[in-house]
Amino acid sequence: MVREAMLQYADIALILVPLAGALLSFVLPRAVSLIGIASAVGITFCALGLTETLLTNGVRQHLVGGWGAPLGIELRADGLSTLMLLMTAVVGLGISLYARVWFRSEANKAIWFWPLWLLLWTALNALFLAADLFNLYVTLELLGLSATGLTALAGSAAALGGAMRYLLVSLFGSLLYLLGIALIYHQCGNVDIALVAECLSPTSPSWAALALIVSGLVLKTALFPFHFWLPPAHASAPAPVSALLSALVIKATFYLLLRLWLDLFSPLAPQLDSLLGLLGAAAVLWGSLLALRQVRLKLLIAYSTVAQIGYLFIAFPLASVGMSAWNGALYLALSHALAKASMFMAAGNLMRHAGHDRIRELDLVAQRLPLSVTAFALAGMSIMGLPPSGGFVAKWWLLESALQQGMWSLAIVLVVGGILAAAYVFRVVGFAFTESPVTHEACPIPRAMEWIALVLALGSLLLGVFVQPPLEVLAVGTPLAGGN
Amino acid sequence: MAADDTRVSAVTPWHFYALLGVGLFSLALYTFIVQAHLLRKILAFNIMGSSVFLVLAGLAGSPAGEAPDPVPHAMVITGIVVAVSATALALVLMLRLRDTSGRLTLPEDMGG
Amino acid sequence: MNQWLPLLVLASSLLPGLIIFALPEHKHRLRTILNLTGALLKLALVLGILWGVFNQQQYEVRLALLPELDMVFRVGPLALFFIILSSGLWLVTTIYAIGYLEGSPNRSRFFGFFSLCVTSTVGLAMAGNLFTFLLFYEMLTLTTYPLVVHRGTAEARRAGRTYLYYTVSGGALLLAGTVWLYSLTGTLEFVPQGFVSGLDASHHQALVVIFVLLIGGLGVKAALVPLHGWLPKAMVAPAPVSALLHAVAVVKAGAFGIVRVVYEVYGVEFSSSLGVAYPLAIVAAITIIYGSMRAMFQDNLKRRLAYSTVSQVSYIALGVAIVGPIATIGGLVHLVHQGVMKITLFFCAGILDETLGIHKVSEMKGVGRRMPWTMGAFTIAAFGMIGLPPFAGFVSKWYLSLGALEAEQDWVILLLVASSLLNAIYFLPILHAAWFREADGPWPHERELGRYETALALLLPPLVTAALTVLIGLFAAAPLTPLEWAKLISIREFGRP
Amino acid sequence: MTIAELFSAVLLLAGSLFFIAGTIGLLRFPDVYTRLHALTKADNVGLGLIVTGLILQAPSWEVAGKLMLIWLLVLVASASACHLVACTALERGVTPWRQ
Amino acid sequence: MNQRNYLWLLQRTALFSLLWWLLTEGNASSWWFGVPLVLLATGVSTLLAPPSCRSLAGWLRFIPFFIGHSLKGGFDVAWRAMHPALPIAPLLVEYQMRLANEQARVFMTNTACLLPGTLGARFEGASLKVHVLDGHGDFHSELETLEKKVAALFCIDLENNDGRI
Amino acid sequence: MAAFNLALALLLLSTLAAGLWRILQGPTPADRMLAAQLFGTTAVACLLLLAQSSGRASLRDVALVFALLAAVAVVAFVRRTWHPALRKGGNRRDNR
Amino acid sequence: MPEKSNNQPTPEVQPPSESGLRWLSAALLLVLFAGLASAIMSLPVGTSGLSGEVEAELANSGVSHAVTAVLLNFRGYDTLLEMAVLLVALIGVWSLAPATAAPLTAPGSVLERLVELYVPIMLLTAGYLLWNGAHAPGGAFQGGAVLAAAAVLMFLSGRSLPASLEAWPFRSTIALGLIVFSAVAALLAWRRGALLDYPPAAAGALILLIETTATVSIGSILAALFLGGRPGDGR
Ligand code: NA
Ligand code: NA
Repeated sequence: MVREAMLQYADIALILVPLAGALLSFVLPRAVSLIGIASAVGITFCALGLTETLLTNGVRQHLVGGWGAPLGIELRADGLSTLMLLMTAVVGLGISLYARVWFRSEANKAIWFWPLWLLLWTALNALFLAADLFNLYVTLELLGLSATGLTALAGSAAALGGAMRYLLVSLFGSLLYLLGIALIYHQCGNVDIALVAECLSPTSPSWAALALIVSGLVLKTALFPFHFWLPPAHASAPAPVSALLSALVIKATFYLLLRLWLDLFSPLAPQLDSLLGLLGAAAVLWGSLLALRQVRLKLLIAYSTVAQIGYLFIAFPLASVGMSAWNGALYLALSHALAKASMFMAAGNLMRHAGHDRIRELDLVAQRLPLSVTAFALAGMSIMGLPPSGGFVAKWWLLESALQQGMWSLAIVLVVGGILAAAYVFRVVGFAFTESPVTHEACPIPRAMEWIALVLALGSLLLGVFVQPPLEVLAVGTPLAGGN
Repeated sequence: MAADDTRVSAVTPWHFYALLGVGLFSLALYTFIVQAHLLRKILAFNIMGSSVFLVLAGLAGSPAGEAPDPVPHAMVITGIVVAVSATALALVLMLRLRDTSGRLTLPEDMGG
Repeated sequence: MNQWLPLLVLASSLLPGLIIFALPEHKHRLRTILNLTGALLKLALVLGILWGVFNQQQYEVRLALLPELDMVFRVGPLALFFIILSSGLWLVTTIYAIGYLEGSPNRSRFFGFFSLCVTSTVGLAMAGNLFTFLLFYEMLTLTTYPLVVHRGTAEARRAGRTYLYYTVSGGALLLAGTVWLYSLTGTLEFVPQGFVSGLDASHHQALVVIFVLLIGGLGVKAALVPLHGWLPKAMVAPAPVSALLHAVAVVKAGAFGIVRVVYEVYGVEFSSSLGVAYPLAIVAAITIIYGSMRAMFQDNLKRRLAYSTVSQVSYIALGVAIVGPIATIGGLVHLVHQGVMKITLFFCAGILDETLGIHKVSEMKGVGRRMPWTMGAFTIAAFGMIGLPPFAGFVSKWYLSLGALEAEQDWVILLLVASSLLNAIYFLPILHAAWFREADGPWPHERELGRYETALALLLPPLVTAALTVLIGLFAAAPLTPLEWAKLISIREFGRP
Repeated sequence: MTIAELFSAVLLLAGSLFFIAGTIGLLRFPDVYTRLHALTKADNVGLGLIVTGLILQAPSWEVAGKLMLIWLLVLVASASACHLVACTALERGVTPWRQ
Repeated sequence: MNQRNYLWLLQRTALFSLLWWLLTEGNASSWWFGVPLVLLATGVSTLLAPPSCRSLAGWLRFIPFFIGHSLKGGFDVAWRAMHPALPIAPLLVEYQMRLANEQARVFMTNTACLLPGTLGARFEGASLKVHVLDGHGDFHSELETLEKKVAALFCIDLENNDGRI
Repeated sequence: MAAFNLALALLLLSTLAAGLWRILQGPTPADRMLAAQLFGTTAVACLLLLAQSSGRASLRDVALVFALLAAVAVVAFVRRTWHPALRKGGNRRDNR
Repeated sequence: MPEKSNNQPTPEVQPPSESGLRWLSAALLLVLFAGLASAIMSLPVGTSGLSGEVEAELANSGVSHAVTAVLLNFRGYDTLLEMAVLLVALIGVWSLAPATAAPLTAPGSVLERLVELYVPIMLLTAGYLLWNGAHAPGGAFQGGAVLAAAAVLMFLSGRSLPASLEAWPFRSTIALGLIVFSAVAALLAWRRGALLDYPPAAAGALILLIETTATVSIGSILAALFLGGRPGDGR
């Protein structure tokens, strides 16, 4: 009975459960972490339930208010959405468990973290389910504001500056998006993605809308050269927040870009994919090089995110043949979510332990926090694209598409990016093996924080072993068939 | 809704509002980019928001005296609430930034 | 059972490795038991498979990984050839390492990675397609790095960084080549005589580039000049790690990969007609001479041995690149012979270091009298390296020469003679100093290690491998020796003896 | 045009003139106190006249009442605001302009 | 609560009802929503401002006075603003109010802002600082007239009053 | 009549330009606040005129809200922005 | 908080960016404007958007004003999320800083009398705007804004929330609108299968319930935002 209800309402429950959790945790600050964990577990079950219904009954559609497009708003859960929801649920659960321990010593921050995080989760789920352009705008804003609040939570000047920059960029990106929607509405008379897809034509309003929306989302996704805002924000936030920003928030805007690209824009501007690919390639190289230059661990990880975002965009020009490029990009998104969350958690552990995150002074941490270093290294495998890991599988597919189409330069970027990633990951791991004496007071780290990081890292490796299940989910009602 | 050929491209007063909107948008965007002071950036964001609303609602005027399309108006109201929320958060963030760093501008880039 | 055995072979070192990671540092006894049980079990399983393969059994496991691309383990003669070497030498090295690291810190970490390293090697040996090979090849890189930097000194970390730059780049080349190949052929399954020869001639140019990518990727680990730079630096690692790098796992994995690519991806005949085999032979030849020349001028003993490895491993590539069944036998058999001999040398170098603090050739005067057993083993292995009969190295060089004649590549004879001369030039002075010179003074850093000239756990392994060097040379023609296996493989590849 | 409309137009015009006068005062007067005089008095009379003018055009009594209500509210607000600004200016030491 | 207070409450309720009626422009169907609101507004108002005396007759007499004087004030200031010579002679003067009631004082201060030439700038207790636009004018008698009118509104007898609240 | 109302509304709007000049000139924040107040009152008048001319009764409600919010704005100004107690140092900027 | 910046020496502002950058952005924005303008000029005229659809279903929406019908019924889900946006902003603000200290001086009689007069009227007006929303422009946000203005006026006159209300009663009031909205949405999903699928007969009442609670919450959120920080500490 409960099970059936859950299967039937899994999609809307994915929005209502985190929302209810947020409201409860706001009203009852004393029970925040309990409410938060309960919500996270609930969301995870809902996501699993949705996956099950998707696999048995196919694409799910929910007409909010019973109206249906174009008058009403529709929610739609196909394989792509469900996969993103599932990823968010799993990584979100990990982040929640981690945050519960992390904020145990900072109760005054926990009471803000939980409602903000649950509202951010609401925004993520709502975004992945939305099939309506304007509704997507609202979810984008909810996402941006809650992410800003979370970023600023650390309270340091760096965090506030990072949050401010992020807020301005995010708001500006949303405005570009909204202006694009305005043009689309006045051209098509509605904002339902499926209906708009039938209406857009190669005329200047459509192109303008495309340019506005794509640039707004590219800005929010921090694609090179619009990545400038990402490292300060992601590196200065508290560890659980860094984890969720890098692992999930970036993915949401990328998902949206991908969705709109596939459904609306790709026939409109077939040349644009080369530009996106070029920027992606530049992001891979530039992000990796800057990651190599960083003195602080969290900045290194943040720049690694910049580079990994680049891979996601390399898929655009590769996707004209078959599905493997999109599969690769999505697989990279999935494994990066797990790996990057784990890396930021490991970095958070090291930082708490040592009181700083200067890479050169991470002496002997391998002995003191072996699990965290292991988590970092294993997550690093996925980032480097070494087997067995989700990152490897993703890179395999991307490389396959690149070589099949003779896009040598992109293939070279993919290969070189992996080498650079190895260089920066091992810069950190290398210091873990030093044998310098203890020079500072070390703060003990709860074991749970290390284990959670490790489990997420292992998850990113398992993605490299169990490849079929995610692909099966992705294949349901897929928009990824691509042009041939 | 396929593009149907009966619709003609012509200039109406509603286009004028929209043009005003994009003009304002461009101007405010210039301020948003060029001005370092955060308050000005936030104000510029607000003007940009208003100009987007102008485009959205301005074009919703009906051609033949019927009631104007309510959907863009509803969207504008939603957009205003969002803009108000964002502005409030941005202002408080700005003041906190001033309290901690003594500056009303964004910090320099980190790490490159 | 046939499905499970290959997996059990993997598990026999994987599980002990994982458990050892979790063991607290002070549980030496449990760790030792796990290590030895794993090593013995693996050897027993491998011998079981050997028996099966000898009786025409098929061992194959297939696990779905990517769509249409499986992880495949198949134990045929070639795989078994390498597995026996690895698992046999692993047992010996484990015993040696237990003795060598007695009392030093971070042993759980060390033995954990040690076991994973062998797991990767065995997985790579059993790989039934290039994809699986690639997976384990990369894992090998990752699991060896912590061993190279194990000491944690600045020098060790530098060496580790160099090692990574080389091997990760090599892995990237291999990946690129593999993916490209896959996008052309749609399969990566290893089969005798290769699977690419059927491709349309328009792809031949791409195939040449892919060959370069693959050999480039493998050549890093195989230390082909100019990709050898990491190997001499990595000698800062503890002696058991050097043994692992030079004889059991890493370098051998590269050489083994070259064998796989030439024989079972391209097919040796097709490689030749494609025009890629000859350049490979040239590269191997250059490496042989270059490595030996550099070895001559090294005073640091381990570094001299490292350059010797650079030179000697390329005999394998040379044998593979010379088209003909006899040269193949020579190359393949050297895979085992070089391993047994080189591990002996590194064991001995480690003993000298541990017991007397000797690092340099110039400090070895008179050490023969101080440590006769150790230097005896060293001498046997060195003679083998030079290629003196009846030691193992002679068999390799003999078959290589015959193969060169058969393939009408007479220059190889000259090369082998020159190489042997050079080998003699850098080994004989060591032996002379050790046996026939008087020690200058006290040893640099002498330690008392047990009743014998050194600790028993250190002394036994080189004695065993030195004995093997003699035995597989003397009884090369007996059944189940490396030479006989090599012949079997060669027949499969060429369809004729 | 009816008498009521004519009368209304006169009132509206007069009200607008007061607005303009108030604005001129705001521009010409020398300090914040005198500008307050101009703004408060002229604009409120202006608004009062406009409201009265509009009442003459109003469709119903209720609307007329609502217009009056709005004017009253503005009146109260302006008067209070005028005092508050003047008071604050005094407290901040803004000295009144003298000839 | 005495009878006067009930009356006062009733007055206020009626006032807010009138307000609601005006707001909804006489929509009869709005009362189901309006009644609770009116009661709420009355309640809040009572909480904020306790009952006090108001004279209806005073109000009736005050309105024409106010309209006339504010028109005069408007003309006065408009004339001064438009005049090329800008005929103003501002002065800050002090006026001692005789009004005992604080509400009445506030009312007077506010009204002074709208009447000709005066601006209630600050008051402390009974002393009111007035900014006058033309120091030569007879602002003092103007203020006294105003004070009388205000006193009538708030049922205050200015003559028998010792200045205390 | 509607056209007349509309014209007056436009006339009133034009006076706002003068208010802009006062905002630019200052000199004290209070002067700028006065201009804002001018905007408020003028806007109420405009809205009432427009409500009449366009027949949109809802504009009167907007005027009502304007009347209410204008008061709040001034109070916020004197209590928060220009509050005497918050003054530090001299009043150079206030007096000119 | 803004008062501090008033007389303080203006915090250092970076020197204006190089003129090259300015010219570049100006040129780019000119291009942007030209592109957008041309797009707008070629937008088709005569599209009535969704007004036909709205018109057709207005009778079933529970309200007679089209914009309100869109906001609370047809696109009510947007409004639900929009209220979450408002709440997020408030939580963000509260997480950043304690509320600013109240003005130091007594408010003065004039202000107090103004408050006494205005606050009840604003309350009534807020209710009127809310009620009006069903058939004319107006509604929860407008009503909430007026309500917030009333609260702000109270704060400015030196009145603050009683300490007993600052904890969960205040938080509940803030969350009330969203709680009711999402509860109605969930309830309707459970009974009728879709979020916010109002039965036409009950739509008007449910929408009014949602709007009333939303007005209260929006009012308190906006008022709380004005304070610029969390109440209760830092005084
Ligand atoms: Na070599
Ligand atoms: Na060699």
